[in-house]
Amino acid sequence: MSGADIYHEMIVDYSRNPINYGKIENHDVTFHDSNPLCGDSIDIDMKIDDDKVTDIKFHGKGCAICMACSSVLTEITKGKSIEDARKIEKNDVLGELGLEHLQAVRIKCALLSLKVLKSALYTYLGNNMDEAQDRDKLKEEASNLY
Amino acid sequence: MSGADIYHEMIVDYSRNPINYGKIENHDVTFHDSNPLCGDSIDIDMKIDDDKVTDIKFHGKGCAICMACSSVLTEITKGKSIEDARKIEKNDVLGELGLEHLQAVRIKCALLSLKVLKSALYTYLGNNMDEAQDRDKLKEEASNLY
Amino acid sequence: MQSSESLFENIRKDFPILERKVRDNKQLVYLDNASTTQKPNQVIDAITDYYQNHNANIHRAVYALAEEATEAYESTRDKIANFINIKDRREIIFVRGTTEAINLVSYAWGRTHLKEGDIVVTTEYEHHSNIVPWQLATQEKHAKLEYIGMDDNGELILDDLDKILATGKVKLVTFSLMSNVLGTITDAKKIIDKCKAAGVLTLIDGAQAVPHMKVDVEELGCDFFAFSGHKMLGPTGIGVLWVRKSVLETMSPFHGGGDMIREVHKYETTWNDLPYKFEAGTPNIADVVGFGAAIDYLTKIGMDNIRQHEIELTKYAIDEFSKVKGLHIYGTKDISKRGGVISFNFADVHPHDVAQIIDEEGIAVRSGHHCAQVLMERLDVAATSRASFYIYNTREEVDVLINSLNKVAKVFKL
Amino acid sequence: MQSSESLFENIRKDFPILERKVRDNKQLVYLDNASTTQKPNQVIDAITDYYQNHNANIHRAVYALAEEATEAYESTRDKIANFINIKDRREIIFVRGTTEAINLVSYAWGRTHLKEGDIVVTTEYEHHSNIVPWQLATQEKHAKLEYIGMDDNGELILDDLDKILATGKVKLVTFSLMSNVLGTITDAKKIIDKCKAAGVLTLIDGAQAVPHMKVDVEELGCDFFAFSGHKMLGPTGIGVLWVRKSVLETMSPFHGGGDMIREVHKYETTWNDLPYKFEAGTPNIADVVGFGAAIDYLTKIGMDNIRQHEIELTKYAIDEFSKVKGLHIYGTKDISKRGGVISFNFADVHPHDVAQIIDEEGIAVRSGHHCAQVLMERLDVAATSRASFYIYNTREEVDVLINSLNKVAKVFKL
Ligand SMILES: Cc1ncc(COP(=O)(O)O)c(C=O)c1O
Ligand SMILES: Cc1ncc(COP(=O)(O)O)c(C=O)c1O
Repeated sequence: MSGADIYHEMIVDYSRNPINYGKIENHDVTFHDSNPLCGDSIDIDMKIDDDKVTDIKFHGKGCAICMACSSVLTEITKGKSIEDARKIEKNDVLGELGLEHLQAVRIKCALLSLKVLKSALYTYLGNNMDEAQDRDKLKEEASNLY
Repeated sequence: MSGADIYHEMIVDYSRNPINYGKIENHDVTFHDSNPLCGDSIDIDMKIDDDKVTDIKFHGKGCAICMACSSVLTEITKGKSIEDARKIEKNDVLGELGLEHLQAVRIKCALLSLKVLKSALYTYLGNNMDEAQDRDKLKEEASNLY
Repeated sequence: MQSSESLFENIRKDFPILERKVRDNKQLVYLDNASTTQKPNQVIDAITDYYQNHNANIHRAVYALAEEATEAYESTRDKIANFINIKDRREIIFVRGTTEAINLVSYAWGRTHLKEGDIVVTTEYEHHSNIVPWQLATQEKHAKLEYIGMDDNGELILDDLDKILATGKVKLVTFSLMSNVLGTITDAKKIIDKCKAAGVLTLIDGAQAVPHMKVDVEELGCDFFAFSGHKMLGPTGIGVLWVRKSVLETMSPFHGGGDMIREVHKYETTWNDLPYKFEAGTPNIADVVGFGAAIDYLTKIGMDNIRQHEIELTKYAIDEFSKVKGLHIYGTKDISKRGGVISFNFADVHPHDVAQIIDEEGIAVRSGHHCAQVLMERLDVAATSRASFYIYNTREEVDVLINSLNKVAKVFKL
Repeated sequence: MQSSESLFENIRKDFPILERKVRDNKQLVYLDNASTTQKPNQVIDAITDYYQNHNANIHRAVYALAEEATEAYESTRDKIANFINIKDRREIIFVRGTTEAINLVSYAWGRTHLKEGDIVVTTEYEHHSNIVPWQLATQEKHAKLEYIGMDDNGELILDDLDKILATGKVKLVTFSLMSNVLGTITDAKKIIDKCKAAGVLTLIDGAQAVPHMKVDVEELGCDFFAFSGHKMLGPTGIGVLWVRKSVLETMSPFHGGGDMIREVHKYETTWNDLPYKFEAGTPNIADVVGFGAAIDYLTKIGMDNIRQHEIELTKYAIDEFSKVKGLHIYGTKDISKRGGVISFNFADVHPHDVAQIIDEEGIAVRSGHHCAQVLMERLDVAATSRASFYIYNTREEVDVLINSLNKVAKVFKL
């Protein structure tokens, strides 16, 4: 899958009008990462109450694929328990946008926000030290994403 | 020129019975250098009286070519004034042994002792500081030898 | 000088890859030459011939193949000396590419000579390879890194240099002779004159300049000069560092190992003559030989002809781009001050998306930060798209690029 | 296992250079494989195909060629992981060769972790590339370099290691898995067990071992492993450094530049993921691809078959050498403890003279210190001659070598 096929209506729309775009002033956790290949970068802020993601926003610079995937990911995540948020997989995001067969170099655009989400979650768990084991596992998961 | 042609009688003889082989206890100057490619190394000791090379000996490890050329070189040098010793050129040595057309990698074996001689001369001039300009010129000459 | 047209007509035949069809059977249009260039048969054949007929390790053995291999390897050093006018071949060190060249300087010169409080000066339009090594070296030595700024025309602000030089603490000024993003040709003479007056060394990153115009290192008067073979028709894995002998003699060894030594003892070692002191281990022999063939090829065409060809093509492309609504070109429009590199953005479409859509048409352009994130920050953009030309590119290819933008406009409803 | 004979019969056809005539129209007999090996058509063709059909810079671009080039480049990383049994491909760093690999460790690990008084341990039979980098690093850090001695059989004296480890100051023990002069196969397991018990890291120089026998890095249990492509049918200019991830994560960046960064700002930079943090600049892409083809070729023959072939040839050669009066072979005669490398001296004739005279017969052997001057000192010789075998060598070639010694005897009146 390549070329213009992937640029359907939904992706183009999301790229101009992303959902959950912005910052959360009094977030419980925030994380920043970037794609070394193209310079795209994403921040995710979360409010977490009772081990539940009660609010999530992202901001940063990215291509249409990155923006659309970030929109979809934050939408999926919102309201989930940490436990369930951890289980979000790449195809949950890609499937939503019909991007399962994206070429390797663009996969990184698509999954940057998922990587940031996982990193944000293990940062949160790390700060709330009781689940160090989980934290390492999540860290490994994030680094294995692509 | 290559191969066995160069191994005529004289070279084989010199390699087993080098002339001027040894050390000079109370030398006025000594210099050591080696060939980084094969590990051969040569030391030259000289007695210098009244700006004249009154005695010269070499020692070290080297192939037949290196040993023969060192023998011939020291023989040529002995008795010469510093001025004349400086003027010894590579073909003075190579010609004596019929090695003018030696291949590049062996030239370094043949000329190692000439390089050491030139270095020894500029070291001597350097120690007897009055001819600093000459010294630099000789140094350049030695380093340009091959 | 032959007319540009007749000279360049037949060149494409030497490059088999230009016949490639990509994606949906589209004719390849390769416009990413600032990143790496394609290779003519002459270069590929030289490598093949080396392996089929002469391959051996160099410098140390007496047998026939080793003699041939050494001769082939060393003859490229002479070709380079001739190509960019270097008087002493012993000042030429083979490295993997520009990145290794600059890092070698940052270790073997930088770590030896930089002291606390010293300043190294670079510019806002440098490639990462001329920024990060200096961040690392200055941080380690508690020295400082300063930048020459860039004006909105994409040219360096030399007043900045004057101010920094006035501190009296500058040890090195380093800059690229041509920006890999904007194509700006740096006024090297002026910078070097200022530095010489201040007794400051200069390093030129020639990665983008050497492939595209006549460069005379002797005339430039810098102290270090670096460039890459793969950006000038040569193989990957080979590049050059030139260092003025008087400076080279003050440098510590970098890599330790075979070929760079004179005598190794258990606890002490002495060094080989120049340039070998800085070429440790088995070098990339075959690609040095291939690089020699690339230099022969470029020499035959003539660097002034190449520059002329690219000026014409760039002028044409800039004119055509200017007609596209919403298209923004970065850098100067004064063609005499730029090489054949055009960075652009198209309306609000992210360069990654532009590149992907036109890839479908067979067009290879780069999009991203081009290893110049400091410049991206200065331009206040996340990224740009970049088309960059070489000897085999044509006006027809520029037309294909321009046309492909219609498709982008359609997808993104511009 | 197929019979060695039938397997190796047809191999020579893949190596065009083996048809070469040298000097006075003599058939080439190439016996300098420890220095560099010849390349089969399969490797040469892979490089040609890369340049003719896929060449582009890797990792960063979205267009078709870049995708193909990246895939070709990265697939070699997988082949290497598979070839020497490495579980995590991100631990594999491409370098120019063994020399660069060890220097990378000496800078990025050594300069970060060595402190005053620390000890690095190497051995008396190391190649200069596993001595000089440690002289430089320990001198800079006011640490010490110590040696494991060698017995008269050419084997390491492990008691030396015990004594040095007992100081409690050792940070790293580094050794070659096979000596490039004596062919001795090091008892790596024993060394590594001792080091592990003492909490000391180990580096293996696999330059001579990997081409000639099955190597399992996971099973060895070392922390660093280095080898060169050009000694195992691959192109010049490419090699591998493997570092255990837990150690790799403690290492500072080495070269700064493109591809190794995550984000570059004017005064600070963050690093890319492994292994890219250690691969700055445009890598030697084409030769990585060629190296992949070499690994495929070796895999197809089977490393155990290769070892068997070389054992037979070495045994034959040692037997034949033993019949020559005045000929002295260095190292163990226990064939199970050595690879296909035979160093020798012939009466009082200097090795340089031996090599030159037999070169006239078309024979390529190396003479000199073989970048192992510490070992030469230990053996108390200026130099040796060395014949070293690979998959394409035959008994007939050994016979030519043995016969050629008659000529040496005649010239030197032995
Ligand atoms: C201006 C400039 N400097 C340095 C480099 C780095 O060259 P290489 O990747 O060949 O080391 C490049 C190429 O990307 C460049 O354009
Ligand atoms: C044991 C050993 N280590 C290291 C090296 C150096 O390898 P390279 O020259 O490929 O860097 C060699 C080859 O000469 C070797 O035999």
